[in-house]
Amino acid sequence: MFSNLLSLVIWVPIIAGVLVLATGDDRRAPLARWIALAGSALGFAASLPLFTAFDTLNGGMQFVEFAPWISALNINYHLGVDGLSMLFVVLNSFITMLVVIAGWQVIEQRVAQYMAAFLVMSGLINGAFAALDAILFYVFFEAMLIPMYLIIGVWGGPRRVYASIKFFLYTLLGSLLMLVALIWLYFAAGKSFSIEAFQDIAQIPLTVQILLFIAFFMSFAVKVPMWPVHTWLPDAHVEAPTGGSMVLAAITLKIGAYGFLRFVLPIVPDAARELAPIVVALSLVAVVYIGLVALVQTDMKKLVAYSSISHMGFVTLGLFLFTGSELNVWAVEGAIVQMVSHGFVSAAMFFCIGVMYDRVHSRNIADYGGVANRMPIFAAFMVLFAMANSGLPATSGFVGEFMVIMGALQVNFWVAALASLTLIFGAAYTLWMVKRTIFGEVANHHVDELTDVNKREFLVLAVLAIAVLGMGLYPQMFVDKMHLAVNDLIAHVAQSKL
Amino acid sequence: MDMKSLYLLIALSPLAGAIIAGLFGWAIGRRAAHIVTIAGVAVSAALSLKVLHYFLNGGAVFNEAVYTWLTVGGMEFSVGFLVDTLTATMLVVVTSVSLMVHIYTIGYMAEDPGYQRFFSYISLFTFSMLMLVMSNNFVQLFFGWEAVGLVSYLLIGFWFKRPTAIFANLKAFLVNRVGDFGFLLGIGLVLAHFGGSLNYSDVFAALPQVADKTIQIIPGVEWSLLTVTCILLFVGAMGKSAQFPLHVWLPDSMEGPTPISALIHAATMVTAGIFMVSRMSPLFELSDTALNVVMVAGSITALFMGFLGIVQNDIKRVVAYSTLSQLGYMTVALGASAYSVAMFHVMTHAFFKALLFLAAGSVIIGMHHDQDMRNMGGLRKYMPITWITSLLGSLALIGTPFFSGFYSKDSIILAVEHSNLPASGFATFAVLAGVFVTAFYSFRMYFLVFHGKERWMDAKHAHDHHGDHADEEPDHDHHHGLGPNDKPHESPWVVTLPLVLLAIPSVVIGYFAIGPMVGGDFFKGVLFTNLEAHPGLAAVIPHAEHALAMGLHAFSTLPFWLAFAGVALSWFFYMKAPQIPAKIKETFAPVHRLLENKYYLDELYFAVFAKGSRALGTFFWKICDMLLIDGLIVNGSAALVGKLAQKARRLQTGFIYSYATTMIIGILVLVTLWFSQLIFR
Amino acid sequence: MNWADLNLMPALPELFLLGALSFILVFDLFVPDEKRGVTYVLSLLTVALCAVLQVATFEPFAVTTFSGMFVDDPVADIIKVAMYGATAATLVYSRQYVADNGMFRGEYFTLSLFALLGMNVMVSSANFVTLYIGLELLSLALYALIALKRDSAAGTEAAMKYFVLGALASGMLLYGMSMVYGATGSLDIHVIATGISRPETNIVLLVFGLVFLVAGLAFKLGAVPFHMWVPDVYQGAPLAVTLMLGAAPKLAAFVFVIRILAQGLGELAAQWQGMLVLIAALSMLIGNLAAVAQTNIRRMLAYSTISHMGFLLLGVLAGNEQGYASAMFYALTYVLMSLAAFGVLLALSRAGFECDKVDDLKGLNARSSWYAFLMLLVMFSMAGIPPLAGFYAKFAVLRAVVDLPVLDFGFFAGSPVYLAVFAVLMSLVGAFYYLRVVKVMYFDGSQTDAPIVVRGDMKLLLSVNALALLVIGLLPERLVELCIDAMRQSLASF
Amino acid sequence: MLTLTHYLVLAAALFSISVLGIFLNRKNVIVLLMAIELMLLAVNFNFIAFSHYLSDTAGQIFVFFILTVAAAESAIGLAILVVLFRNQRSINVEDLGSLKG
Repeated sequence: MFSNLLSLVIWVPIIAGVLVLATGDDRRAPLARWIALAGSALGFAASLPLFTAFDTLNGGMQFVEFAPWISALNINYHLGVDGLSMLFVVLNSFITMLVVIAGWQVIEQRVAQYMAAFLVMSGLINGAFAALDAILFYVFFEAMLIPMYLIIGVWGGPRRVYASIKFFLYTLLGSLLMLVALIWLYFAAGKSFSIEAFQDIAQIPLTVQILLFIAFFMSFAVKVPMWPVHTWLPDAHVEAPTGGSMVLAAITLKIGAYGFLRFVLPIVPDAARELAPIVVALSLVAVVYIGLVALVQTDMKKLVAYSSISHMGFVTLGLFLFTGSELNVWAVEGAIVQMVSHGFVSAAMFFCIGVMYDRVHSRNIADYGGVANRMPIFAAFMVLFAMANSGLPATSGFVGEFMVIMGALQVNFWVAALASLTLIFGAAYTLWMVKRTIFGEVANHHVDELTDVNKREFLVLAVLAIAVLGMGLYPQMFVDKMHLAVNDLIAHVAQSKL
Repeated sequence: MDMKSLYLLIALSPLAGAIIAGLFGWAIGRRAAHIVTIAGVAVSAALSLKVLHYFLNGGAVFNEAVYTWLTVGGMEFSVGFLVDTLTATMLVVVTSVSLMVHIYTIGYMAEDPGYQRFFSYISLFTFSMLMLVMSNNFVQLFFGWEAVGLVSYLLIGFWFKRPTAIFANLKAFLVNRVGDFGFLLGIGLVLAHFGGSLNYSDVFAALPQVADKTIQIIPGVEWSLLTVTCILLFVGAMGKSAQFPLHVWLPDSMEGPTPISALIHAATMVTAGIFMVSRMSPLFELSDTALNVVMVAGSITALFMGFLGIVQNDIKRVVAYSTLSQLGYMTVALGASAYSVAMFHVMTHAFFKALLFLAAGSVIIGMHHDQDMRNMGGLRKYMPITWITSLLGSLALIGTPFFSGFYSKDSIILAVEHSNLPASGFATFAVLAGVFVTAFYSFRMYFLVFHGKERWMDAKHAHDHHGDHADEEPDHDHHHGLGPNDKPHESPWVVTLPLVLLAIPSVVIGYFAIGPMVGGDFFKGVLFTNLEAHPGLAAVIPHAEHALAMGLHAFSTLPFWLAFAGVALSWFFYMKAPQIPAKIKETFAPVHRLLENKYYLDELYFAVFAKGSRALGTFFWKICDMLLIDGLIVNGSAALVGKLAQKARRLQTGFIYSYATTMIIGILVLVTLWFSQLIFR
Repeated sequence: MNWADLNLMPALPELFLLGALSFILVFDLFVPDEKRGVTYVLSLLTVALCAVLQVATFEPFAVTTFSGMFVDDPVADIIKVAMYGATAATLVYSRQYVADNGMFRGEYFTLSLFALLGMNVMVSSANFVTLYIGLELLSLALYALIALKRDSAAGTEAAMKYFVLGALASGMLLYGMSMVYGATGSLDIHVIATGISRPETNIVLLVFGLVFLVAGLAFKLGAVPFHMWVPDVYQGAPLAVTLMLGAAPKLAAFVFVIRILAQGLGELAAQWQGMLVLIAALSMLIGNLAAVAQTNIRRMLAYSTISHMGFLLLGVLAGNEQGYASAMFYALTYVLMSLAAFGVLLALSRAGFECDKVDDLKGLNARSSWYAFLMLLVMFSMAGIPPLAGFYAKFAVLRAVVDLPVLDFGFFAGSPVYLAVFAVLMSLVGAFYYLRVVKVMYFDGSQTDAPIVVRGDMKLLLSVNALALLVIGLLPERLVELCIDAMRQSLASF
Repeated sequence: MLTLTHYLVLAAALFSISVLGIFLNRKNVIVLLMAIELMLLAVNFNFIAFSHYLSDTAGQIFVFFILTVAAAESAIGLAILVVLFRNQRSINVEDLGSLKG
C-alpha cells in the first residue's frame, strides 16, 4: 500500500503545479488557487503515512523505491527515507499547503505561475530529501533554484533582482563544486552514485577527504547558510513574497543541514572531525554575531532572516560536536529537532510579517506600533511565535536549542556558553521587535486602519501555533523517529576512513 | 482519587480556567471568565490544602513521571511530579495567594477592557508556578521557570499602550534571560556530569561521585565542578528572585497592574529562585564557595535595595523595593544554609507582602489611580479596612514580635549571625541594618498614606504620571487622581475581603508554623543542611521550637530595637517634623541623587549592554556584513568579473588583422609549447 | 576497384540530396515570387526524405565506399539525422523572417541545402580530400548566406570577416594536412591512424601538422583563440542565418574533430589532449567572461557558444569512448538549445524589428508567458541547471574528465579534477548572463505591447524543440545510450 | 640538389608571407584575398613536394581539388567584396570594424 508514497509526495505537487500553470492567465485565478490547494493538500495527505507508518524500530531506509534511470551512468531513481529525512518531507508538504493558503488573496498577479512555482518547488524539495542516489539528489537540489529564483524575482520587493541573482549564484557556486565531488566519489565507490555506496567507501585519504569536505561544505554551508556565506539570505528574504520567505526559511535552509547529515558526516568523517572546530567556530559566530546583527535591523523581515541564520547556527553547531571520534547524540538530535522547529517557527514569523505587510505595505519596524490595539488576535499569535523564536520552553523553539546546549556542555563549556547567549540575544531581538511593532500606542493612521486577521490567516496561524506548541510539549513524537538513524549515523561517523 | 490524579488536577485546573478565559473569553463574557478562573484556582487551593494536611499527617513523598517528554541517547526525560513537604508548602502559598488575587481582581480590574485576558493570564501564571514547584526534574523546572517569566512579561506589559510598561516587560524578560543563561548552563553541567540524568533524585544520588570532581573552565585551572554548577544555577535564581546585580527589572515591573505585583512580583514568582536553591540544597551544601556567593548577593540586595525604598514616592515602588530587600533576606538565609528558614520567610513574606501590595492597590483605587504618596495622607478615615490591614502587614514586615514576619526574619538574622562563612560578617551587618531601614521606609509609607494632612486636596497632577489604569476606554471620562471635590472611598468587598483574608495569616502564621517548619522535621529529607559544617541553622532550631519564648525574648534583642528606632524615626520625620526630610535631602543631595537614580545601575546597564550590543551589532552588520563580506567579497568579485568581462570584450577589436593575429599567436603558442615538450622528452 | 563494386547505398541520402537540390535550383527559376512557398515546401520535403533515407540505410557498423573515402557509421547517421532536423527547424523558424527581410528567394533554400550537403560530406569523410571538399562546400554556402541580405552593412562586414578568417583557417588546416600527409604518406584517415605508430614516421612533422590541424578544427568549432569570428558573424548575419550557423555546423564540426583527432590521430592523443586543455580552458574563460559584458543577445549567445565549445572539447580531450560520447551528447543538446534560443528570437522579430538586444526580451512573460517559459527552459539548460538537458551534457563531460588519470602537459600538471573545478567555476560565471535573460523576461516590465505573431507550424516545432530539453533532462537515458552505442560501434568498426 | 626540405622551407616561407599579408595589411581587402591565394599555393607546394617525395599521387590530386576550391572561393570572396563596397563605399580593412566588443 505504501510502495509509491515517496513518488507520490514528489510528483503530486509537481503535476498539480503543471495543471495550475495550464489554467493560464489571471482570469482563471480562482481555479488556479483551488487546484493548487487540492494539489498541496493531496501532497500533504500522501506524506502523512510516512509519519504514521514510519517504523521506529527500523534504522534503515523505508518506503524505498528503486528504478534504473540512466543505466549507462548507473544513475537510479532511488528513493527512501529514514529518521533523518522523513520529518522534512512531511514538514515540507505541510508548509506548502500553508503557503498556498497564505498566498490565496495576497497574490493577485500571475496567480497560476505563483502557485505553480510553489507546488513544483515542493515536489523538488521532497525529492531532495528522499533521494538516495546522489545525482537524483543533485537534480532535485539544483532544480529548486529555478522556482525560487522566479518566486523572489517576480513577486519580490524592490531589490528583488539583486536578491534573486545573488541567491541563485551563491547557491550555484556551492552546488557546482559538490557536483565535481559527487563525480569523484562515483569512481571511488566503484562507479555507483548511490549515497549509501558513498558512505560505505572504506578508505579515503585525509587530504582528499578535506577537499571533498570543502566541496560539500561550500554547497551546504551556503544553503544553511553559515557565516560568512550568509549574506544572500537577508536579501532574498526581504525581497521574497511571504510564501517565498516561508518556504525558504522553513525548508530550503534545512536542505543544507540535511546535506551535512547525509553527505558530509558519513562520507568524509575524518575530515569532518578534523575541521569540526572550524565549523563550530563558524556556527558560534552565527549565533552571537548574527544575533547582534539581528538586533539592529530596522526591517522586520531582515530581522527574522538574520534570526534564521542565528538559529541555523545551532543546527550546524549540533552536527559537528565531537568527543573524540564520537558525535554527541544530544547535539545531533537537537540539531534535527531545531531544524524541524525552525521550520514551523520561521514560517510562522514570516507569515506574521506578511500579514502586516499585506495591510500596511511596509516592513519597517518604525512604520508600526500598537498593532495589538487593532489586531488583538493577530498580536496574540505574533507574541506566541516571537516567544517560540526566542526559545521559550513549551514551544518547539526551546527543544532543539536545549538539546544542542546540553550536548555542547558535554563537549566544551565555552562552546555551550557562547551558544547559550542566544537565550539573551534571541529574546532581545525578537521581543524588541514585538515591542516596537505590536505594543504601544497606535503609531499612525496606517496602523489605525488595520483590521484583524481574516479566517484564512487565522487558519494558517492556528495550525502553525498548534504545531509549535505540540512540538514543544511533546517532542518525543518527533524525536522518537530519529533515534535509530542518528545512532547509525554516529556509529558510522565514528569509523575512520583513513 | 489517587494521588497522581490529585496532583494533576491541582496543576491543570487553573490551566483549564486560563484556556477557557483566554480563548473563549470574548464569547463567555466577563462574569463567566472570572467565575471559571476563580473556580479553577479554588479547586487547586482546596486540594493543596488537602495535600498539606496529608503531609502534616506524615504523607508519603510522591515522585512519578506523567509522560515522557523526550528520549535522547537512551535517557528519558519526563514531565513528572515530585510532591513532598516543600512542594506542599509552596502549593498552599501559591494557590491561596493566587485565589485571593483572583478575587481581588474582580474589583480592581472591573473597568478594564482586558478583563478576561487578565484572568486568563493570572490563571496561566498559577498553572506555570504550580508546574515549577511540583517538578521532579530540571527540565520541567526550567519550563515552569520560563513560563512564569512569560506570564510575568505579559502581565507587566498588560497595558501594552504604555511605553513604560512595554519597556519594563522587555527589560524584565531580558534580565531574566540573563539569569536563565546561567541556569541553563548549570542544568547542562548537571546533565553532563551528574550521572546523565536530570531527575532530582538521580542527581542527588550521584552527588557522592561528583563531590570532588573538578572542571577546567579556563584551560589549566581546575575548579570544583559543584561550585561552578551551583553558582551557575544561582545565577538563574538571581534573575528570577531579583538579586543584585540582576535585580533591576523588579522595580520597573510595577508597571503591571497591582494584583500581579502582589501575586507574581512579591508573593510567588520571585521566590522561585529561593525555592530552587532550597530544592538544590544537597548540591549547595557541598560548596562553601557557592554559599558565600549566595550570601554576598543576598546581603547586598537586602541592604542596598532597602535604602532605595526610602526615597520612593510611588506607593507601589516602596513595596517593590521592600520586596527586593526581603528577597535579599531569603537569599542570605540560603547562604547560611538555613534553607528551611528561607522557605519559612518565603511563606510569611508571601502573605504579608501580597497583603501590602493589595492594600496599596486598594489605596490606588481609592485615590482614583494616583500612586504618588505625596498626594495622599489621612486616608485612615476614608479607608478603614485598608488602613487596618496595611498596618498589620507593615508590622509583620518590620518584624514586630509575634507577627509572622518577626519569626521568619529573626530566624534569618539568627542563622546569619551564627554562620561560619567568610561572608557572614558582612551579611550580619546587612541584615541588621536592613531591619532598621525596613522599618523606616515601611512606616514612612504608612504615615504618609494613612496619617497626617489630607494632601489630595491641593495635589497637582501635572507631573508625568502613570496611574495604575488602562488608559484607553473611550467611554470612560478618565483622569488620574482625585478631583477637587472627590474624596477617597473604601474599596468594594471583593477588594477588601482578600485583604482581610491575607491579614490573618500575615499575623498568625509565623507563630504556628515556625515550630514544625524550622524547628521540627517537616522538611526532613527534603531540605538538607549539613549542620556541622554550617551551624547557622543549628542556632535557630532551639529558638524555633518555642515560638512564644522567641517572641518574648525578642524585646531584648537588637533587631527589635532597630525596628523600633526605624518606626520612631519615620514618625518623627513624617508626622512630627516634615521639614527635616527635605533638609536632609538638600544636605545630602548627592546621596539622594544616587538613591533616586538607583545607584545609576539602569543607566550603566543601558549604556553597556543595550547600547553596547547595538553598537556591536551595527558594526557587524554595516562593517563586517555589508562592507567586507557583501561589498568586498561578494559584490567585489562580481565587479571583478565585470571588469574582466570588459577586458575580455576589448580583445575583440573588430578588425580582421587583429583576429588573424590572435589566430597566429594561438598557433605559435601551441607550436612552441609542443616543440619545447618534444625536445625536453 | 571497378564500378561494379561501388556501393552507393551508404551515400544514398547525400546523392538524393544532391539530386533534389539540383532540381530545386533549376525548378525555382520558374517559380514566380508569390509562389516561393513551393520551394520552401520542396526543401523541407527534401530534408525529410533525406532523413527517411538515412534511417532506412542505417547499419550499426561502419560501411565505407568510394574507395574508402566515404564512411557511413552510426555516429555519422545520428549526427546527420540531427542535422536534417536542425536544418528543417532552421527553415521553419526562419520562414517568416526571410520573407520579412526580402530573402525569401530560391538562393536561400538552395544555399541552405548546399550547406547541408557539405556538412553531410564532412561527417562521412574518411579522407582528407573529402573532408576538405565538404568543409569548403559548407563554408562557401555560409559565406554567401551571411551576405545574402545585400543591403545590410553588418551582414556584408560579417561575411567578409568570416570569409577571410575562414580561408585563413582552411589554409592552416590544409597546411596541417600536408604535414600529416608528408609524415604518414597518406590522406586516408585509416592509413594515417596505422601509419603514426610506424617507427619511420617523422614525429616532428606530425606534431607540427597536428598543431595546424587543431587550429583549423578549433576555428570551425569557434574555440579560443580561433573564435574571433563567432561574435561578429552571429551579430552581423541575418538572424535566420545565425540560427543556421549556430546549429547543424556545430554537429559537423564535432564529427570533423572526431574523425581527425580520434580516428586519424588517436595515437597522438597525449599531444592533442594538452592542446585541447588549453583551448578548452581559454574558451570557457573568454567565452563566459565576454558574454557577461554583452547587451546584444546574439553576441551574448555567440560568446556562450564559445564557452559551450570549450566544454564540449573537455569531453573530446578525455580521449576515450566515454569522453567522445559525452561530447556527442553535448553537441546534440547544444544544437537543440541553440535552435530554440534563436527560434524564440526569430519568433519575437517582425518586419522592421529584429530581436537583437537582451532588453528586447523585457517583460516577455507578460506578453507571452509561453515563449518566456520556452526561453527560460533554454537559458537554464544552457546554464546547466537540472533537470534540463544541458545539465546532463555538462555532467557527462565532467564525468569523463574526472575519470582521467593524472594529467601532465608541462604547463598544466595535476589531477583532472582541477580542470573540472575550473569548468564548473566558469559555468558559474556563465549562469549570470543566462539569469539576466530570465530576469529581463520575468522581472522587468514590457517596453512594447506589439503582438507576437507566429506561424502555427513554427510555434509547434519551437515548443517541441524547447520542451525536448526538459524531456531529455528528465529522461536522458535513451539519448545517452544512443551516443554511447554509436560511438562504440563507430570506433570499433573503424 | 634540391631536397624535400628546400621545398618545405619555401612553402613555409610562402605561408608565412601570406599570413603576414593578412595581419600586416591594413589597407585593402583585395590584398587579403591575394594573401589567401598565396597561402593555398604554399600548401599546394607542400603537397606536391610530399607527393613527389613519397611517390604517391594522392597529394597531387588533392592539389587539383584545392585549386578548384580556391577558384570558387575567390569568386565568392570577390562577390562579397562587391557587396561590401556597395554598402560601405570602401574596401579599406580598417573600415571593417563596426562589429566588435
